[in-house]
Amino acid sequence: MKYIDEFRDGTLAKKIASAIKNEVNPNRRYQLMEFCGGHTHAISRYGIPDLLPGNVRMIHGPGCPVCVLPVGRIENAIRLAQQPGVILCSYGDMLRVPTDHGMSLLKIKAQGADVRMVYSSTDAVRIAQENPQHQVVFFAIGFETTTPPTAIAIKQAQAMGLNNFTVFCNHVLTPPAISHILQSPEVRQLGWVPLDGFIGPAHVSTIIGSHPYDYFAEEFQKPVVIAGFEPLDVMQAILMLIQQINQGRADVENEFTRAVTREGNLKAQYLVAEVFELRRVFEWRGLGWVPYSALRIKAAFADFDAEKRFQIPALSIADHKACECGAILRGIKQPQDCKIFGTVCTPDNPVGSCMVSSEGACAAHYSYGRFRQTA
Amino acid sequence: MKYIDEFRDGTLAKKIASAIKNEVNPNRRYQLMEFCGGHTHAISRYGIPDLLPGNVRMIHGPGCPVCVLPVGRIENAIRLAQQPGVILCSYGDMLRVPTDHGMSLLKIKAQGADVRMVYSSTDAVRIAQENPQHQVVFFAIGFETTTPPTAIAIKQAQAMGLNNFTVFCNHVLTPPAISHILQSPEVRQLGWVPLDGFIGPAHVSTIIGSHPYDYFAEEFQKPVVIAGFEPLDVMQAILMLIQQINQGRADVENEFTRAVTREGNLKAQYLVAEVFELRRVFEWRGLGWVPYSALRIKAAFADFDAEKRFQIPALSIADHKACECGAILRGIKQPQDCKIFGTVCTPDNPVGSCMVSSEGACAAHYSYGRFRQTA
Amino acid sequence: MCLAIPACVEEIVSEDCAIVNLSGIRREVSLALMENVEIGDYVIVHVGFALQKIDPLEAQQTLAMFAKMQNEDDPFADN
Amino acid sequence: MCLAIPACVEEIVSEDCAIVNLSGIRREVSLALMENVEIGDYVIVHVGFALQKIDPLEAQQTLAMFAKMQNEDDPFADN
Amino acid sequence: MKSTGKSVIAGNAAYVRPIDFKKGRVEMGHGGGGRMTMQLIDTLFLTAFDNDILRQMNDQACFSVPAGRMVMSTDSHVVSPLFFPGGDIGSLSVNGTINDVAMSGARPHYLSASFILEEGFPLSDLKRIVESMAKAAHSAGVPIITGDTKVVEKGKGDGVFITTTGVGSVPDGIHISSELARPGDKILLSGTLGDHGIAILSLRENLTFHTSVQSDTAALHELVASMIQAVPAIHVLRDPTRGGLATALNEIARQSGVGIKLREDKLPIHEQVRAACEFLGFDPLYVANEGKLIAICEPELADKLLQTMRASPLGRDAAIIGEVIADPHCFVQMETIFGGQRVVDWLSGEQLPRIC
Amino acid sequence: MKSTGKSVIAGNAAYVRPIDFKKGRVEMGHGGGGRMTMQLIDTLFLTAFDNDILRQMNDQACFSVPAGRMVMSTDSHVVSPLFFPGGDIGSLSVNGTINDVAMSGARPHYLSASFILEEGFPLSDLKRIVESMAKAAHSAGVPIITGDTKVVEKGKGDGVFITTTGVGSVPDGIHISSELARPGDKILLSGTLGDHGIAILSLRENLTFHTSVQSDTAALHELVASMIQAVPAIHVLRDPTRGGLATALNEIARQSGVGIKLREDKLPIHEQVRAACEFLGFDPLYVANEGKLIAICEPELADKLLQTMRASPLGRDAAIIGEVIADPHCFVQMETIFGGQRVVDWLSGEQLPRIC
Ligand code: SF4
Ligand code: SF4
Ligand SMILES: [Mg+2]
Ligand SMILES: [Mg+2]
Ligand SMILES: [Mg+2]
Ligand SMILES: [Mg+2]
Ligand SMILES: [Mg+2]
Ligand SMILES: [Mg+2]
Ligand SMILES: [Mg+2]
Ligand SMILES: [Mg+2]
Ligand SMILES: [Mg+2]
Ligand SMILES: [Mg+2]
Repeated sequence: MKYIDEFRDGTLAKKIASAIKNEVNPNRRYQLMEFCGGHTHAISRYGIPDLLPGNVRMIHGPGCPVCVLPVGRIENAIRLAQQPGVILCSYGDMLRVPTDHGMSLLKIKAQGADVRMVYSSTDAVRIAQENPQHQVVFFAIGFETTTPPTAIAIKQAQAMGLNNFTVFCNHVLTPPAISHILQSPEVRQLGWVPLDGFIGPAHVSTIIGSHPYDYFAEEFQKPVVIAGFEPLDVMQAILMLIQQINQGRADVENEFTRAVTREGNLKAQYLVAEVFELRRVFEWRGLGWVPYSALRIKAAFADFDAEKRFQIPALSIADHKACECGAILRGIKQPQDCKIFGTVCTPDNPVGSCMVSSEGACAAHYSYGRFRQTA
Repeated sequence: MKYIDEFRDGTLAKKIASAIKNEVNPNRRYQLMEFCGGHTHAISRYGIPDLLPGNVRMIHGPGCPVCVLPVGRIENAIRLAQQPGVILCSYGDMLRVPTDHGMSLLKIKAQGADVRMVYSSTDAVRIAQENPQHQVVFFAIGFETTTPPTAIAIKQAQAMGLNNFTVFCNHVLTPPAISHILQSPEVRQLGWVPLDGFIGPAHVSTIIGSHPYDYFAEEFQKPVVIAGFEPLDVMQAILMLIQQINQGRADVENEFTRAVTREGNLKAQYLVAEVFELRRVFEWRGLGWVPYSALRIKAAFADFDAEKRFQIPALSIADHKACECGAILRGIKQPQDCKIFGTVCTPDNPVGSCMVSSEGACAAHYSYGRFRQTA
Repeated sequence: MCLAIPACVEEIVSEDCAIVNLSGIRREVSLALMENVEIGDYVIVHVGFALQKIDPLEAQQTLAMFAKMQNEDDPFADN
Repeated sequence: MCLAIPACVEEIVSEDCAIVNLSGIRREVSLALMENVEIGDYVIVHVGFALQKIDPLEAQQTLAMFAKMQNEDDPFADN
Repeated sequence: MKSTGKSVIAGNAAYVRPIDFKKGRVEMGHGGGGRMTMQLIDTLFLTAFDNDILRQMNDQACFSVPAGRMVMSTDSHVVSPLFFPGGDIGSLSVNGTINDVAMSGARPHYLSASFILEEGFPLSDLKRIVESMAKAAHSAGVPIITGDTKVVEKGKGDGVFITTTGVGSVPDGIHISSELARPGDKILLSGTLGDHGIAILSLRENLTFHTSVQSDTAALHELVASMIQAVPAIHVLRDPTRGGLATALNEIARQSGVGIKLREDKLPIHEQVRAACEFLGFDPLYVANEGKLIAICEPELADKLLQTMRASPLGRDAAIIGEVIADPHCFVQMETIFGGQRVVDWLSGEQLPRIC
Repeated sequence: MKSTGKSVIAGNAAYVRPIDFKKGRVEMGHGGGGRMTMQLIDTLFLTAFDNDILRQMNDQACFSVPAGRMVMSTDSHVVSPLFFPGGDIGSLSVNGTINDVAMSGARPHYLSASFILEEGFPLSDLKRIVESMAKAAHSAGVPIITGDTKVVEKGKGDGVFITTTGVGSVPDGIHISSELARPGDKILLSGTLGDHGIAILSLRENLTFHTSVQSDTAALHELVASMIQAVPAIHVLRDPTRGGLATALNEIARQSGVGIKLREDKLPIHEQVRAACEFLGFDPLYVANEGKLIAICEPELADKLLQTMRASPLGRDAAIIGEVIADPHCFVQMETIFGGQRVVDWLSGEQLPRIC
């Protein structure tokens, strides 16, 4: 697999690991956050922690759109799907995510709701075409990467004159979430930001480009390295971050130059700007309310907005009391610090956002790294 | 089972059999037609032929509404049921009846058509109520016995204001069919009517009473005995017919006095007259076109007439060339005289009307009496 | 043809509806085609409708007619 | 997050549609978010859409950077 | 092969939330093979069916057998409704296969059970069914030693289908087979006809009638054991299930190349079954039984066999219902209560309720 | 018990119109037990599966066994689509159960097959499936000796479900069970991972991708026979079917109370399977196989076993993929191609295609 296998070479990994080992200052800690679930996945999947010196710690960020979707929005989707005549379409990842009372799209499907897994936003448009007597709602989730395809679907439906297709929009934005973590009261309470640098998103950045990260580097004086999702990319980004930290720099660097430019994909950006606009504030599971962190459908496309057609109520459902996701996402705590980790909260029955998908910090630890704790 | 078991007493049967034996004139033949499938059933089911003298022969008449329904009407029903959105309801008996190309309601149900078996006409009305988005068609068949319940269903649907319920009316009448047999060219060609007497319908007569049979007795000088469907009723009717024949009488007698009066059920008759009117002519499978032998829905109830709503075409599909049903129904031939009896034409794959239900002459012989032929 | 069974009216549920009993099998039937049905009557039931009452006297007479034959006939004659 | 895979454009079906190939697995992808895609290009595919082309030169340079480390580092130092 | 005795999720499976057997429903994941499947097997199937062989938890069960003849029989159970007077699909699936094994004269030893569950099926119903199976297997003394669970999407199943397979061993000297009926043999029936079919039909939509008839579902292997002890030379045993007595006898006639003559007046039938058949236009000869058997033996042994059957509670109403005759056409005939004759033919398609 | 050799409708069944296997469809009557059922069994199942024991046509099959240990295994097959590259539900249902029997070291002797057909299912497809089963059973030398056919109403099934049950006997001295893995043992895999699962997925609606990967469905009993001949002391055999290698190893770890350490670089995986998994967000460790086996034995015997496996066409790509370790938590771990470690956990629910 070209452009994949070369970036998974175990021999090269050991070389970069040596370089990291040579580079680290044994007298300090390096707390590096990978924002994206994709990076978390690579780190867990390839056992990267075992290749890092003990004083380099990876903090798993909130970059999994399924994990951060607030329970109230899932509850909304469930109620939508339970309306007679509604076909609710969503990506496979969403189907299993439970609400606070253990419901999920998969469970209501088992009870008879018409919930369909799609692989692409345009599959949902096709389903609407094929089922003119049903209301087809596309439960759209995802970061900047996944938003342009939703825009395309809405424009397709408009072009076709479909009056039975709407989108329940839950697209969220990466940069405001990173800002929010850095500015959070918890972090401020500690008096220091426990994060020394960021690995920036890979595929999000193919769309938005590298320039939006300049702000963090400047404002918070934290280095950012945009990196691909292959494990060598991650290793290299870690090395580059440690180098910046050691040199006292706080620049935005791009390891993923093979796919990320400074400007990103302008065609996609225009499309998104045409169809969507910023929400003033949006709730993130684990982070709470984050200003200007999500998109909604513009008035010009209101006919395709499920929130308008179905008058979806705002539901805010509090996280579980014991859940430590907020602190974990900010690098203050680790999964095993949570009282219910691995007992009440497991991948089969996730309680908090970090356990929802295998890219969440708690789930990754449970599914891939748990043996380290017991060993 | 009161009023049932007493009329199935084997000991009494032997007594009546003796009486018949004593009564018959050994020098002549007695060819008696039971018009009704109910009588045919009793005769076959209880092995009555074994209790009769050799010169008393029972001719099985066309009195099974399923058997006599022309193939074109079944084809109509099949096409109706295959229309999207249509639910076709019918009695269990109808489901298996094949068309000339081997289709049946059961087979198209297997292919996905929504065909429902009902036990009562009012079940079809309930199904229409429960499925407002579907057109529910009740495929109504039957003689005078089954017609009043259809009238009730139409009046119920009218009272409820149902606009998705219609009846595909195929109700037929007994007396014109009997006349037709007696007047048929085949019979006239022979120069003699090969029928010496009739056993008159049991349950048809509970509705229409005994008086409609007076005509035959007078016009054709053939005795008629209205008899119940239990085997002792049949035995007794046979005895009564033989007595009339021997005495040269041609009266209408009533063996089924416990349920049949001269007038019949007037309430039911009024209902039928309110909802239905005579068709000028109607096709009977095995008999051909029989004048004034069937009912259609009156204009006042046109909203409930499937023939109107769905513009059902008249289809006349010829019987199989080899089929001898016409001659069998007139007493001229016997099932085993048909070249394809028991080989091409069997109860599993009926070709002619007499093989369609177990009450048909050929099916009764195949299913109940065949051993006599091979023994 | 016209499968119909005599059953005993056990309960009148409404003007047009009764419960009949046949040897322990109980079913709802419509009385829409009948008049003056009472509990204890036997009615002939077809496709869920009562068609006609059974006249117990007539039934008895018919059975008596069958029984009469026993006397007219030599029971050993046909064996 | 944002599962996306580089695959080679094998066939351009229409303005907005291409067939890509990843080690023998062939799929249709939408080109609606792309411009100037040509056969032989590698594109990053996400939910059935091509998001961005892979720059082969940049890829080569990144790999070269990894390889360089080999030289800087004593391969036996970390064992 | 010793059992480890483990029957709860141990080791690396860690904590999982207990299955909600009150309100929970079958999900696709219960058939996915992962932790959910394991949990369902552990907490439901293993717990209910518990025995040493099952606890091996391999994909196959291992047991010791003596040399000799074994039999194997399988049946899929698709009954609707799943719960009915006198039983449910669970007890039916156990008894049905035990009986098919026993009809060779074999002593049934073990059962396998394979479940096809429809997504959305209430776990409470599943639990009830599994416990009913466990009870039936336990009271029959025939353990369920291996099994399988699959889940199909909603709308692609019907709640639950259960396929059971049984193995058993035939005692030395016993040769029972449907091809061994010989002219002159007597035909015995262990009890009343049609109870199961009528109990099921009484619950069908549109046909609702009230009856106190219960399904006769029962395991007949003990009855069979007593019968072959008394009369080892039984020629044929067969349980007249789907298609009823008529079908079973036609099969026997065909296989043995003989005719059969029944006596209608000897047929044991519940009054309510007869009445229900009158209402529906059914012939009780074709209605299903689930706890009855047909036995065929030489005439000299028939009375002894009858007495043995009657001595058992499951053969209380046993009767000699007819005899085997020579007939190249292999007709099953019946002498009616009138003394007339009729054919009792193969069923055409399914029996459907008739109005005429 | 000798066979009468009859395989066409004889005797009183008389003439029936031949079944239309071109355009015909399954009807309820095919499951009614009457003449239609008999005709379907005669002209399709008996003809395709033809063997002496089946031809007994009793509700059970009788065969002779030597004294010893027998195994029994059952599986319901509900695969969708029914036909896929490399096989179909028919061959799958035969091979799958043969394999489960063989995983005890047993030689499979006989199969039963029970069909649940959906009303309206094309008889041409049924015929194709049955003939595929017959071919698979014949080439494996494991006859189908008894069966059952049920028909469910349209919308209450999914074309056809097939439950097969197999019996076999374990050679003396062979003791293979999933609880016998011991620390230090080597873990062998007979070939590439995930071929079956990916072949199936490639046909699923919405996921359509083109691949030349075929299902690996195959009967492994001959491979097993050669393996136990070479290394009678094999500890564990298991076929990693539903839930894939990860699930099978977790089960073994749990049952044996041990840990397992895999070497990612040793895992044989087809390039296209890897690529399809990348597209779908799947982990090939959890993808189903239908013609692969895991073997576990003492380290000293591993090379001999590997050579034996590689000598067989079905073990051509065999590899030693890891070893058993002591671990009270029964973790399955993997050393990645990076040299890092990860847990290979139980699957949560089903694997679903991911976008993130
Ligand atoms: S273990 Fe669960 S509840 Fe605890 S912090 Fe992690 S996700 Fe939140
Ligand atoms: S056997 Fe068939 S074709 Fe011949 S007369 Fe009878 S019904 Fe007609
Ligand atoms: Mg069986
Ligand atoms: Mg059975
Ligand atoms: Mg299994
Ligand atoms: Mg269903
Ligand atoms: Mg049986
Ligand atoms: Mg199995
Ligand atoms: Mg298996
Ligand atoms: Mg069976
Ligand atoms: Mg279906
Ligand atoms: Mg297995």
